[in-house]
Amino acid sequence: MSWLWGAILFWLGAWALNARLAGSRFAGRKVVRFFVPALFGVTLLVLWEGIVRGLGVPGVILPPPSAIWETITGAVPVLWGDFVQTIVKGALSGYVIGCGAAFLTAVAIDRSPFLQRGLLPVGNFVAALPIVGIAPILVMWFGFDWQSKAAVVVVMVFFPVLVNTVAGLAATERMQRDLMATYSASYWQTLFKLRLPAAMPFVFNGLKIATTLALIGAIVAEFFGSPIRGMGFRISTEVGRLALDMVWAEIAVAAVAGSAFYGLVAATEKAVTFWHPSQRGRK
Amino acid sequence: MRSVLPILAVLGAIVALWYAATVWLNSQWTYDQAARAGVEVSFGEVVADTLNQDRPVLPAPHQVAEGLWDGLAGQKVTSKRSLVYHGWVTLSATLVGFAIGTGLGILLAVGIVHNRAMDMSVMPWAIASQTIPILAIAPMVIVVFASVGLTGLIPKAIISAYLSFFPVVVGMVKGLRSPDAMQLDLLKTYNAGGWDTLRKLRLPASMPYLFASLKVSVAASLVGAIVGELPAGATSGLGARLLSGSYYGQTIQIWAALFAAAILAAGLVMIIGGIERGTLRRMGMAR
Amino acid sequence: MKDTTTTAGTVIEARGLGLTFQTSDGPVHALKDVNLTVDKGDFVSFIGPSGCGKTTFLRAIAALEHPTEGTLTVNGMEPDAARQARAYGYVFQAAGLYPWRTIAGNIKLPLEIMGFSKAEQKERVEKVLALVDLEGFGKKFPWQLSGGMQQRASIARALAFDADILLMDEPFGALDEIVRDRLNEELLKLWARTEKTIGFVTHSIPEAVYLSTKIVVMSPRPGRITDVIESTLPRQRPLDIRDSREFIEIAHRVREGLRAGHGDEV
Amino acid sequence: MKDTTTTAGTVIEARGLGLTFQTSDGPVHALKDVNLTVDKGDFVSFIGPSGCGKTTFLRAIAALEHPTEGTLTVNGMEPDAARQARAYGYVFQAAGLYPWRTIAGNIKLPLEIMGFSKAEQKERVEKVLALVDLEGFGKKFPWQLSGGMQQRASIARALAFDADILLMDEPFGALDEIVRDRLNEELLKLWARTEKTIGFVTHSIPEAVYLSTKIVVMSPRPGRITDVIESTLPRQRPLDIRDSREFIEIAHRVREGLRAGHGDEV
Amino acid sequence: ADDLTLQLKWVTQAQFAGYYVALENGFYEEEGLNVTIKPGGPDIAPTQVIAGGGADVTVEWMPAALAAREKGLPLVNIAQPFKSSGMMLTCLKESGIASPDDFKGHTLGVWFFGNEYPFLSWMSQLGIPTTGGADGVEVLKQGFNVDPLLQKQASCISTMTYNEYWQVIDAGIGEGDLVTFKYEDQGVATLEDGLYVLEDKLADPAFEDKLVRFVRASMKGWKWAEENPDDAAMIVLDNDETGAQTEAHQKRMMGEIAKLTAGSNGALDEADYERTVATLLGGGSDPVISKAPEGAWTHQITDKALQ
Ligand SMILES: Nc1ncnc2c1ncn2[C@@H]1O[C@H](COP(=O)(O)OP(=O)(O)OP(=O)(O)O)[C@@H](O)[C@H]1O
Ligand SMILES: Nc1ncnc2c1ncn2[C@@H]1O[C@H](COP(=O)(O)OP(=O)(O)OP(=O)(O)O)[C@@H](O)[C@H]1O
Ligand SMILES: Cc1ncc(C[n+]2csc(CCO)c2C)c(N)n1
Ligand SMILES: [Mg+2]
Ligand SMILES: [Mg+2]
Repeated sequence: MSWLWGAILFWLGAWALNARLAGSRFAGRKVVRFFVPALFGVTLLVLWEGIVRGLGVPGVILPPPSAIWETITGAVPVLWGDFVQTIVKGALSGYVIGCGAAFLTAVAIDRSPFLQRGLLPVGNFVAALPIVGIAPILVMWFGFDWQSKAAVVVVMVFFPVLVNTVAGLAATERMQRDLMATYSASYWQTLFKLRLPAAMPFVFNGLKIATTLALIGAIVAEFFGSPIRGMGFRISTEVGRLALDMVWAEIAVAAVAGSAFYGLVAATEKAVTFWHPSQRGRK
Repeated sequence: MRSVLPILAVLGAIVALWYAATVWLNSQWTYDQAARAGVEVSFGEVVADTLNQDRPVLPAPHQVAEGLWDGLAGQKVTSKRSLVYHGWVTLSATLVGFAIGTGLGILLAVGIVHNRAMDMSVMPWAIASQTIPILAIAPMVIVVFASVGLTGLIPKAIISAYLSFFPVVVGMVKGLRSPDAMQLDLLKTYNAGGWDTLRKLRLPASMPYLFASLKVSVAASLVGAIVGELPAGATSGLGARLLSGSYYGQTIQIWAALFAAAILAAGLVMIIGGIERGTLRRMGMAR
Repeated sequence: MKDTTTTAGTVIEARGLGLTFQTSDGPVHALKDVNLTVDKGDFVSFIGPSGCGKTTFLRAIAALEHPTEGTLTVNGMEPDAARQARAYGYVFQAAGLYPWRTIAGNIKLPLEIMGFSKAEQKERVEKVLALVDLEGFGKKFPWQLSGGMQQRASIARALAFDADILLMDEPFGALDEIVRDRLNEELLKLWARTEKTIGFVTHSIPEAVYLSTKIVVMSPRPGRITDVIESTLPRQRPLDIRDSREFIEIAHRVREGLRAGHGDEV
Repeated sequence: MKDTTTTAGTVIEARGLGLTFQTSDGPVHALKDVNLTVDKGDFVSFIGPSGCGKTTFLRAIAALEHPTEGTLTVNGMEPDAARQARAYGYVFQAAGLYPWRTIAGNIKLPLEIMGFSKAEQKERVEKVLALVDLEGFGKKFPWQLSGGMQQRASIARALAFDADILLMDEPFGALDEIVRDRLNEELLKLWARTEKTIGFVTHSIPEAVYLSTKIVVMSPRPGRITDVIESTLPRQRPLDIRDSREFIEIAHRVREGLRAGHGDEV
Repeated sequence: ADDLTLQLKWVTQAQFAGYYVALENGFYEEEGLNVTIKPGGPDIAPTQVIAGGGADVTVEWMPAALAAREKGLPLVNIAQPFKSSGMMLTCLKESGIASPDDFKGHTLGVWFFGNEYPFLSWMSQLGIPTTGGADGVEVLKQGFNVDPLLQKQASCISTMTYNEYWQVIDAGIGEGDLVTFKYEDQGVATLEDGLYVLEDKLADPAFEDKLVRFVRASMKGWKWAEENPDDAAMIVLDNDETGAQTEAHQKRMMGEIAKLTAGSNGALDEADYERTVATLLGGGSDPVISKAPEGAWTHQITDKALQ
């Protein structure tokens, strides 16, 4: 029980400190910007540890973070191999192909009103196919290895990027378009010089959402058949073996990799859409 | 209905491609079977066979349509073989999950935009939460909920909400921050509080972002509900149909369930698109 | 000049005010060593070359920018505090109407925020729409209006509620002479009736002279005040006062001040 | 008046032009029965009360709006075709700079589109930046500039490439008298040098008289042309021409025309 | 009536006919029990459900149960309705595999999720590494169905005599085109489909009594199912909420299941248990369990139930 109360006290203290820090004039500093979310995370972990130990939750239901950490440090080669298989081969390649295809489709759809009226509804439809349904089919088509995982990722990221890009391409102001009209700018010139820059805030929305979807897609697709490596394989296998510490170790790797991936895209966004009010206001 | 013709044209093209793919993907099996039986088959026989296999790699459109029609209209809607029945089970969890997820997403986004502490601490963890493969923890979630007596719709809806809140957060944070400096300054001169700024400026300005997010998130809700159905005993719902079809290699059943799910998702997206158009028109933003 | 002592009637008081923007390619000194006292009921015009800091100064008064040097008080308090007391009506240089609200909706905005009753909102909207000649356009959206009409709508928005201090950044820039004359007269009437304190940015020398009790001439980068001209014209000003000798003299002094300021730069 | 026959030098020709906007609460007649002929090398000013259709007319010439009645030809062709021939430089009533481009980048935009070489782009940007007194601001982003500076940047953008027809919608609205005078002079020089045809919306009667060969006075809703005044001033115009008798007479006629137009409405 | 929840290892099918029969024919009710049967699925680890308190009794394979026991979840076998194992490896004849010696260099489909233990033990007894290469076998995590074999992504796949094997046949591949290796025949059979409960709860006499009645009724169900396979299959079909099962398949499955339950009265045969443990301990470098478990089974319930 003391574990539980300790954790709760820690939580309250950390929250107060965070609120103070975020409100303070140091809030803009790099250290603080790193420290605040880190402390929040540590708080979550302490709460978790406290609850698991305090309430005596069995390790086969939910292992404490300390046990997970031990597993991580003890199984680095396995985790690394899984990471390469699932994230580098499956998720990343699928992400690049899927986002690229969605982006090009959006531009193509936008180019032709005919396609826009014809393809968009059908595109919505195709892209709304649930992953659990397509994964087995794609595994059947593309084989067990990472290619089928990449294909699942392609299908998963396609829709968010498509929808956001189409919305973004429509997000120009009248005067901005009129200006291009007075130059008699060609379609492509208008696209590259006006509509794509103006669409970027939307496009990055899609790209950000797609980062996490790519990870989920690659991992989940492995549930439906895989070689005997990969994060999804490990997770599904180890759940059956009740090795939940290993399951959570994989999840931790996924979370760290996913956050890093997201952070990368967010940093790119910041560089590309520096002019947008949502970025300009914040230093 | 100006859009009927384009849709039909696109559909026609897809169906044609699909038939071609059906022949191509299924022919291997036909040839293998012929080889096992030791007979020669002509190309015409191959085509005929590939379009009517029981366990095709890719079922032909008419097979899927048949399966779909049988599932939708061929059964009493209360029957366990009816896709309407399973679709409804999934839809109800989807809608509840979508409502929870959207509400939560908007609340989080508002918190993030208005409160620095939340901005700095919550966002990174919201992101991390989405990298957890839900299908992996869904069984545990279901087990935990079941142990406190929650079963049926709610655990599924929660998994669905978990998948759907994130697109809303990302889109709304951006949307709520999209008003430009002058628009914000105007309210400052009125000394408008956070609540007024939200209501009168940030929310209306975020509408285009919100709707783009909602479309993504409703599709995610559906996926969540289906994923949630698998570990819940996979007894009813489109997820269960997909899974059992998959388990027994009944490709046609999978595709029929898949299409039912996609029709559902497309319908939901279209409804949101309709609301979007209406709202934007009322706001004078429609073009 | 009376800007050394603070009287009870002082509304705006700047002492050694400076404001520097930090940009990626170095600091921009927008305002430097600005000293000014504005009394209650004053009508102060700011005039100066483009980019000299007029907008920045008005924004600082309204607590939209924060000075990096010196002190600035409004009604004896920090501008921030004055803003919290809802002391300001502000007309921005660009109309800045919310695109999702109709014209009437835009004018209603401050009224909603300040909690006026529905009935009063309606009444006031009607009144100010008439004041700026936009009757019948209440239901249109901003993009359905011409540039000048948008600007008038934004003036109406600032007039709809009774702020003690009106800050107007080139409100009549996009209006034709005749409408402008009419609005000038209306503004003077309003000012005379309500004893508001008005800060007014303009590029038109006659307009500045016609309207103001005090004309502040500024010079560019870093923005400084080069002259403060107290008008000797009576408070009651018919339009034809503009042909009077006094008027022309003041206008001349303003023009000289401006020219001198420009000399630095151009 | 010479608007009955079309000469070889005719650039813009409107016959019975009408333009109606369909809005949710009924049609808005922005232009009605407009007849006008503009010859090559003309400098035409449009003046008229706010909301009378000046912008709409300019937009129709640039093929940004499509007339609902009558005919409009530019260089003997449809406005659309003329636009495709890149006949226009247009300065909008609001600056409309792209926020993701620097000032220099914004000015470069039309040059990129029209395929100027890199070296020439650079050279032209420098030249027009100097013309509008914005040297040294090329690397700033639009939101870092004052309102008047943004407007000057947008003028620079329209001047950077050599369009035969310059359409300017209140380009100098947000500028102070002195900068305005300077830019007026520059514009006249440019016009004299290049024989461009210029359509120019302004609210300043002196400005219209000083610049134009032809002054078009419009009256409000539905926008009609009430007077077309051919200027008798010489093409060479020193600033002090504004004190000449002829100048004052023309200005008077314009003012009368405006007042008459206003009478209808206010 | 006393409430009791049973977690199945897999989806509703004739594999669990005995329990559904007992439920439908009122055998549980006669014993004063109110039994809830929870179907399983590919995502459900029965061991985890019981650890989380989601069920009182679970149907599980012994390797998984013993592995869970070693992980700290004290499962105890209280009854063993299945006498023999139905697991086998089914290969395409055209792949050239005729005996276990031919496996090397081939790709084999294996179920994981706790079902991989028998396979791993077998391979280590054969001395074949499962890491691929010319000297080993390439292992695929097999999904839900028999597609890997039909699509020739694997030379052999895991099948159950009562289920997946017939799906291969139904797909149109003749029995003559297939080569099968039953684990039973290879001497590496492990016990399947036993009933397991948590050890500490056994000490509670009330719970023990419930279990006794439950096992008695369940075995009655099983024996009824063995005698009336077609009716039993129909009962299963009625209980399938997904509506995906077909009558023909379930009837045939019931027929095969009856062969596996035939030799059992419900009580665990200690020799079978020892053989299972020996197989699992022989897992080579990475054995499934590292030492012989203690207290992993009991006759406490069956002794009372079967009197
Ligand atoms: N946000 C900003 N960041 C950087 N520099 C700025 C910013 N806002 C204004 N400036 C600079 O400050 C100076 C003064 O600008 P300000 O807008 O006050 O001029 P102004 O007198 O209102 O001019 P105008 O008559 O053209 O509107 C200008 O040089 C401008 O470039
Ligand atoms: N897109 C539109 N939809 C509906 N009405 C419009 C639209 N654009 C302009 N109008 C209407 O057409 C009329 C003429 O507008 P226009 O912009 O041409 O005026 P203007 O002469 O340029 O005025 P200002 O001097 O104020 O800029 C106005 O009454 C305006 O409300
Ligand atoms: C993903 C997946 N994991 C395990 C099994 C194996 N399995 C669990 S219960 C059971 C009895 C036969 O129906 C079998 C074979 C599978 N089929 N699919
Ligand atoms: Mg300004
Ligand atoms: Mg206009």
